[in-house]
Amino acid sequence: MDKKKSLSLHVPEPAVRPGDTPDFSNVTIPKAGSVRRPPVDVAPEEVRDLAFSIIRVLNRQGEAVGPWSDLLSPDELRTGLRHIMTLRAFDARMMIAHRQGKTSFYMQNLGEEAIACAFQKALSPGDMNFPTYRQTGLLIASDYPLVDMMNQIFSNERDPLKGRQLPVMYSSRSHGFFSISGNLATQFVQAVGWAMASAIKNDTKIAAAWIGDGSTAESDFHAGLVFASTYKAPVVLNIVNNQWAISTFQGIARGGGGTFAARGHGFGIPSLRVDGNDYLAVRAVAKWAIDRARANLGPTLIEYVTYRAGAHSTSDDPTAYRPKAESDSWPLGDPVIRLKTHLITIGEWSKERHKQAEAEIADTVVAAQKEAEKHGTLHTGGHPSVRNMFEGVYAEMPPHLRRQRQQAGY
Amino acid sequence: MDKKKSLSLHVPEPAVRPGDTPDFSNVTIPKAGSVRRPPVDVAPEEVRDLAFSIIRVLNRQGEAVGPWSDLLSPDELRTGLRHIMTLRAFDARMMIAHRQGKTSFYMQNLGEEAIACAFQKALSPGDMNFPTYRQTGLLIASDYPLVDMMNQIFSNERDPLKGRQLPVMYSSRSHGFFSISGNLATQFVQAVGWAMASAIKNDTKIAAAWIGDGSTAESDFHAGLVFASTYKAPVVLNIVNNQWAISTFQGIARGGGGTFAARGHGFGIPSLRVDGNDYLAVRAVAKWAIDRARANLGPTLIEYVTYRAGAHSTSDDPTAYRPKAESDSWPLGDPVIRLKTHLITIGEWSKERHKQAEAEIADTVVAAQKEAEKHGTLHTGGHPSVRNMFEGVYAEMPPHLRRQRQQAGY
Amino acid sequence: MARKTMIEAIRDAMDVCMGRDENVVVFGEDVGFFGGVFRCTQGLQKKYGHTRCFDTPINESGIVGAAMGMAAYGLRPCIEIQFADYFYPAYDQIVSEAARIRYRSNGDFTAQITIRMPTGGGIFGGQTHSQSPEALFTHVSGLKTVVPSNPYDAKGLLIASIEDDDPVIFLEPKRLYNGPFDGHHGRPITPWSKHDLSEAPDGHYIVPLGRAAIRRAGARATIIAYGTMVHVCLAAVQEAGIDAEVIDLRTLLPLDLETITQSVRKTGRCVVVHEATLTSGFGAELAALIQEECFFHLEAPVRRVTGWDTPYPHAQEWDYFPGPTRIGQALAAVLEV
Amino acid sequence: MARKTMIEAIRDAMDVCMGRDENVVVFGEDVGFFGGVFRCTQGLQKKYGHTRCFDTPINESGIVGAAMGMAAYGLRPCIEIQFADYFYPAYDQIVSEAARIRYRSNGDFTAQITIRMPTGGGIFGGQTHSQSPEALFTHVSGLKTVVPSNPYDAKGLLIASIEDDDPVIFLEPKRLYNGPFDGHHGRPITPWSKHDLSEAPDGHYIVPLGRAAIRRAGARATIIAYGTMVHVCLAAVQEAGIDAEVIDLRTLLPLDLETITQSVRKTGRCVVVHEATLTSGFGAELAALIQEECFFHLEAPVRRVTGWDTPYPHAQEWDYFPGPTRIGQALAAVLEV
Ligand SMILES: Cc1ncc(C[n+]2csc(CCOP(=O)(O)OP(=O)(O)O)c2C)c(N)n1
Ligand SMILES: Cc1ncc(C[n+]2csc(CCOP(=O)(O)OP(=O)(O)O)c2C)c(N)n1
Ligand SMILES: [Mg+2]
Ligand SMILES: [Mg+2]
Repeated sequence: MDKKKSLSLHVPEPAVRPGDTPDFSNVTIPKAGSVRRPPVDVAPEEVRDLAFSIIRVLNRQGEAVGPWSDLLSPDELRTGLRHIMTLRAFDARMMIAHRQGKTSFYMQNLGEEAIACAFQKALSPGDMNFPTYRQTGLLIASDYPLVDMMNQIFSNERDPLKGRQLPVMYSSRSHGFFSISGNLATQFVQAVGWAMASAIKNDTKIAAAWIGDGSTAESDFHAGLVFASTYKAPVVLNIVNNQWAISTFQGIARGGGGTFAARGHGFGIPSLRVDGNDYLAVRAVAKWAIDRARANLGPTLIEYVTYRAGAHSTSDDPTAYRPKAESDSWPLGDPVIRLKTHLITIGEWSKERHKQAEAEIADTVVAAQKEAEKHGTLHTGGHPSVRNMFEGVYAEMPPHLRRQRQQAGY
Repeated sequence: MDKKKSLSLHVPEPAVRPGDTPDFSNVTIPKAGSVRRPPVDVAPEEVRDLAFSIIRVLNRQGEAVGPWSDLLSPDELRTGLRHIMTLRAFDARMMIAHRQGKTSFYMQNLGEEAIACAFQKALSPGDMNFPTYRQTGLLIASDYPLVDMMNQIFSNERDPLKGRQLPVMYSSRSHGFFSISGNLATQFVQAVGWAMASAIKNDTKIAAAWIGDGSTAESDFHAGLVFASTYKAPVVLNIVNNQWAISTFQGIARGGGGTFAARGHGFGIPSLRVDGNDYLAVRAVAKWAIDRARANLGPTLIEYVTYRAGAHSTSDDPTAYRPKAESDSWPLGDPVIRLKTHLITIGEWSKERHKQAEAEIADTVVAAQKEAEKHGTLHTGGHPSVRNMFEGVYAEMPPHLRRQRQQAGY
Repeated sequence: MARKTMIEAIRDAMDVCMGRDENVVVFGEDVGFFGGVFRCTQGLQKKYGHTRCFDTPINESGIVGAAMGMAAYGLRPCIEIQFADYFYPAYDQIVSEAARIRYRSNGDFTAQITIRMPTGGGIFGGQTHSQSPEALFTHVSGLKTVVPSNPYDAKGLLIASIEDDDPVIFLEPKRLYNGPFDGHHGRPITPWSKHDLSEAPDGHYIVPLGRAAIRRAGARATIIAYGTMVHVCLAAVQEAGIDAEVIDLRTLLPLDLETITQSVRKTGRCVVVHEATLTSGFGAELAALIQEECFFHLEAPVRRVTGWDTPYPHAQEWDYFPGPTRIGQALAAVLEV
Repeated sequence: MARKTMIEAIRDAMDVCMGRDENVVVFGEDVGFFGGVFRCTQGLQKKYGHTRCFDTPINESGIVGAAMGMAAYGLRPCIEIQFADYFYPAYDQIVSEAARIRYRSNGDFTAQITIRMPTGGGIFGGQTHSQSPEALFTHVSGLKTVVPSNPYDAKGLLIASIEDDDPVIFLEPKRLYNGPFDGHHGRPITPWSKHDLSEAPDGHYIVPLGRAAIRRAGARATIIAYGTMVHVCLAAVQEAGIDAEVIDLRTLLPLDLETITQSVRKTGRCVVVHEATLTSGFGAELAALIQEECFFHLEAPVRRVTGWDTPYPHAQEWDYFPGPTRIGQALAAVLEV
C-alpha cells in the first residue's frame, strides 16, 4: 500500500444533466413475475435478496404474472384505476389553480400515483399513515372528500386547518392520515411510536411510515429503524424512491448502499423493493408487509422504485438540473397506462370506458373545485377568521395569547 | 392471517439480572484464526459474512493463529502490553484519586484497554481520532504525558483545558485526539467531515471515528454513515461494543440487527467484527481498515466485541442491573492476560518480567501523579484562574463578556 | 409519613398517574429496570410492567418522536431526557412537532406529552451536565415550561403536567433532588425531611400550571426566581437582612404575570435570578415584561443575576453559579437607587 | 456596475472568499449543481469544482457535523441550511459542538464555520418556511449571529463572517432577496437596483461584525430592528411623520450596545421590532438591556412589536407579520407617555 498516494473526495454525480440524453441503462429491471414471494413469517436473513431486486407483477403486455399477482378482482382494479386517475386529474386542476393565484403553493404526485393509492387499499380501518407531502393518494383512496382537500389548498373559510398550514399539508385522523409536517422525516419515528402504542394497548391496528429517498438521509429515519427494530413495532416503513430530492439525484442520499431497501438489513428488518408504477405489485407487497405487522411479526421496509415526473413543487423548475425528457424514458412506465392496459388486456376495460372515466373524473374534480371556490380561495372570497391564528396553540388559550389577540383586534 | 389477534410490544431484556447466574452461552465465539482475511480492495458485498463473525488471532493456548496473525514483532507486542498495562494502572490510580476527592469524576477503561491502544499503533502521525470518553488508550499509546492527563483530571493549574472540561474529556490535536464531547455521537460525523477535508485537500491523512454500542442508536451515527458512504471518506468507523450502555444492555440499541457491524451493510460499507480483547486481532483489523482508507478505498466499519468490566463511571454501581460476577465469565477473557500469555508462549516474556513491568509502570504512574498533584487537585492547591472561565469563548473576547468578567472581579 | 425528597415526590407523581390512567407510559434511557440515573422511575417497571415503563435506545429524537406517535394514538407519555444538556437532538421533534401539532392539525392530533429533564449545575457536572435551557423552550409557542423548587410542588406540578393536554417541559433542578440548596456549597447538605415543603401528601393532588408562589412576603424589593435559585435567593435575602419579596415562578410559561406585577408595583424594585446564561435567558423576558407593565412603579432598573455567558465550566463551577453574594449585591444595588 | 440584489451580493461574497482562500468550501442541500433553492450558490461549483462546492445528503446535523470536522482539519466551511426552519436537527452540533469547541478544547480545535440560513416570512411559506429563530442562537455562548438588511451589508458581513474564526449564524431575510420590502405587501416589489445600499463593490471588503448602523437619524424615539424589519420600520416612521431614529443592528451578537444606548439616552423612547414570536425573542434581551442601561433616560417603557406567540400561519400571514401599522401604533404609544 503506497501511503504517499494522495486522497481525493468522491462526489457522486448523476449520469446525465440538462442537455444530455436521458439514460437509465444502469437501472436493472427484473422481469415481471420473476421475484419469489416468501411467507410473511420468513426470517429476515432469508429475504436479503429482495432488497436488491424489484418485485413486479405487470409485464410489458399488461399481464399480471408471477407469485405476487393473484390478488385483486376486476372491481378492485377498476377502483384502483379510478383512484390514480382522480389523483392525476386533481393534481392537474390544482396546478392550474396555482397558476391562477388561487393558492400559494402546490405539490403534485405525477408518476407516483399508484403507490399511495394501492397501499391505502391494503390497510384496514383504524390503521394510521404518517405521510409526507407526496402521498395524497392515501386520502383519495380512502375517499376523503376532494372538496375538503381543495378547501385546505385554497385556505378558504371551510379549510379544515383554518388557513394555518401550507397547501397540501392535510390532516385527517378519521381517514388514517396523520398531519403532514414541513420538517422532513419527523413522521418516520412518530409512526413507529404510534405502532408501539397500538402494541402496548394490545390493539390490532398498525401504522405506516412514509419517507422520500432523499429524506432517508435524515436522522429520524435512523431513529425510526432503531425503535422499530428494538420493539418489533407493527409498522410498515415505506420509502418512496422517486430518484430525486428537489435537484439532488438519489445517489447522494443512497451513497454506496446499492439500494435504499438495503438500509433495513443492518436492523434485521425484512426489506423489499417493488415497482412503484405497478399498482398490482405495490398492493401485493403492501398487503404482505401489513399482514406481517398485523401478525405481530414486526416491521417491514419497502422501497418503491418510481420517478418524480413533475417538478418538486410549484417553486421548482427541474429543467435546471435534469434532462427535460428524462421522465419519458423512465423504464417503469406510467402507472395509469400500465393499469389501464392490464384491465383492457384481461377484458375488463376498454379505451372507450377509459375516456368516459376520464370525463367523469374531470367532472367530479371540477364540481368539487366549484364547490370549494364558493368558500373562497387564498386571496378572494371567504377565509378563516384571523381569530383562528391565535386559537389552537394550546388546548386552552393562556392569558398572554388572549392579550395578544386583543391587541390584534380580535 | 387472523386479523383479530391482538398485538403486543416486544421489549428486549438481558438474559440475566442481579442474582442470576451470568450466562454468555448466546455469544457465539468462532475459533481463533478461523476467519478469512480478504484483500483491502475487496468489494463490500463480498465481506458481508465478516459482520456476523468475530476475527480472532489469539487462541486459548496463547498462540497467534490464522490469516490475521502475521503482523507484529516481539518488541511491538511488548510495547502494546506496556500500553494496556499502563492504562490499567492509570485507571486504578485515578479511581482511588476520585475516592480521595481529588477529582469530581472518572471513567475507566477496564477490560477494553486493548482496543484503543492497538488501534492507535496502527495509525500514522497526523491521522486524527474522534474518540469517546472510553478511548484513553489512544493517548497512552501515542505517548501523551500521563501527567498532563492527570492535570486535566485534577483540574489543576496545569490543566491543559483550564478546568473547563469534565475529567477525562481530554483534547490533544498534536496527539491526534479530538476534544471529547459529553454529547454522545456528535464526533462520529465530525470524523467523517475531517476525513472529507483531508480528501478535499488531497492529503494522505485519515480519520478514525469512535462510538459505543449504545450510542450507535444516536442520530449522528446515521449521519456519519450517510456522509462516509456518499463521499467515500477516508475514515475508519469504530464501534466499541462493550455490551452495556450504563444500565442498558446492548440488545436495546441493537434491536433485531444481529450485530452492530451489520449496520454498515445498508450503506455498502465493509463491516468487520473483531475480538476486542485480543490485541493482535484489533491491531490487524485496524491496519486493514486504515490501509483501505489511506488507499482512497473509502470507509470501513469495525465492531469491537468486548465487555465493560467496570462501572460506567464513578457515578454508577453496576450491581444494580447486572450480576456481580458477569465480568468474570466474559468469554473473551482479559486483554492483559491474553497478551501476556501470548508473549510468554512465544518465549518473549516471563512472569518475572511481567511483575517487574507492573512495578515499573506503577512507579511511573505514581511519579506522574506526584508531579501532577504539585499543581493541585480539584479542591486543593493550584487551580486555573477564574479569568479562564471568561476566556476562549470566542477568539477575541467581545464587550459583553469583558463586562461580565469585570463584574465577576477578574 | 408524607415527607419526600424531590426524587421521591417525582416518582410518586408518576406512580399516581400510572395508577389512575392506563394511558400513561414512562420511558427513556435507563429508566426501566434500573429506574433512571437519578432513580426517579425506580420501581415503576416492576409495578406497571415493562410495556408501561421501559428503557429506550439512546436517541433523544426517537424518544420524543415515539412519544409523539403514542400521543397521536391516545397515550399520555411521560418521558425522561437523561440530562437537560441532551435534549438538543430532540429539539426538532419538540419544536416542529410536539409544540405545533395541535395548531397545524387544528386539534385533529395533540401531544399530551411531559418531557422531564434534570437541569442546572452545582454537582461538578461540567458543561454537559449542568445546563439550564429553559429559554430555549419559552421561546417556542405551544410548549409549557415548568420548574419546581420543592417536593410538594414537584409532585403536584408533575401530575398537573402529565394530565395537561399540551406538551410540558418539566425541568428538575438536580441540585435539589436530595435536599434544598441555599448556594453555600461548602456546608453540609440539609435533607428535605427538615423542610416544610417536603410534605407531599400521598395520592392525587395537583399544583396548577401557570401560578407562581410567594415564598417570602416583603416590601422593599421583589426577587423573581425558580428552581434551585429560589432557595439561594431566600438565603441571600436573609443574609442581607433586606425585606424582599421572593417569588417562585414554578411555571415559566404560561407565566403568572399578575403575581409578578402586583409585587413589583408594590416594591418598585426587582431582581431576576436564574442559573442559565444571561443573554436571551428567561430573565430577559421577565425584565422586558416588568419594565413594560410596571414602568411607572419602578424606582430602579430591573437587574438580572444569572450564569455568565460562557459554557458551564467544571472547576470554576462556584464562580459561575449565581450564589447568595451576587444576589445580595444586586439587591443592594437596586435599593441604592 | 456594482449594483446587486441580496442574492447576488451573498453569492459574490462566497465567490470572493473561495477565490482568496482555498480552505473555503461551500456545501448544503441542493447548493452544488443547482446552486441552491434561492440560487445563492449558483455558479460556484462550476467555478471552483465539485470538491469545493457540493450537494449534501438531507441531514442538517450531518452538514454541520461534517463542517465541524472540516474546521478541525483547518478548512473554513460556509454551509447552507435550506431554510432556517430546518436547523433544528443540527442544533446539537451547533450548540454542543460548534459553539463550545474552542472553549472546551482551550483553543486546540476551533469552528471557523459560517452557517447561512434564509429566514423570515412574507412569502406565504407557512410555519415551516417563515421562521426567525435568532433568539435560539443569541442564547448560546460561543456563537455570533448576523442578520443583514441590504446587499452592501450582506456581502461585507458575509465575508467578515467567513473570515471570522468563530462560528457565525448568518440569517438571510428571504423577503429581501430580490428587493427591499417595506411591509406593504399589496404593492409591487421595488427592485434592489433602485436602492442605494445595493451598491456592493466588487472584490473584497468587509462590514465588521458587532457594529450597528443608524439608517435614519432622529430625535424623538429610537427604533431598533434588523433584517426585513429595518425597511418596514423606515416606512412606518415616514408614514407616521415622526422624527424617530432607526437602528439596524446587523449583528445581534456581539451586540453594538453603545450605538443603542447613545440613541436611547438621546430620545428617551424606544420601540424594538422583530418578526420572531414575542416571548423570549431577541427583543426581550434588547428591552432588558435598554432598561438596565438607560433607565433614567427612559420616558416610556420600551415597547416590542413582534410576531405573535403562535406558529407562523399560512393564510393569516399578513396579520401575523408586524407591519407598518403596528409599528406606527407602538411609536405613537411610546410618544404619548
Ligand atoms: C428538515 C428539512 N430539511 C430540508 C427541507 C427542504 N426540503 C423539502 S423537500 C426536500 C427534498 C425531499 O426529497 P425526497 O425525500 O426524495 O422526497 P420527494 O420530494 O422526492 O418526494 C427538501 C430538501 C425540509 N423540508 N426539511
Ligand atoms: C446525547 C446524550 N444522551 C445521553 C447521554 C448520557 N449517557 C452518557 S454515557 C451513556 C451510555 C453510552 O453507552 P455506550 O455508547 O455503549 O458507551 P460506553 O459507556 O459503554 O462506553 C449515556 C446514555 C449523553 N452523554 N449524551
Ligand atoms: Mg425523492
Ligand atoms: Mg457500551
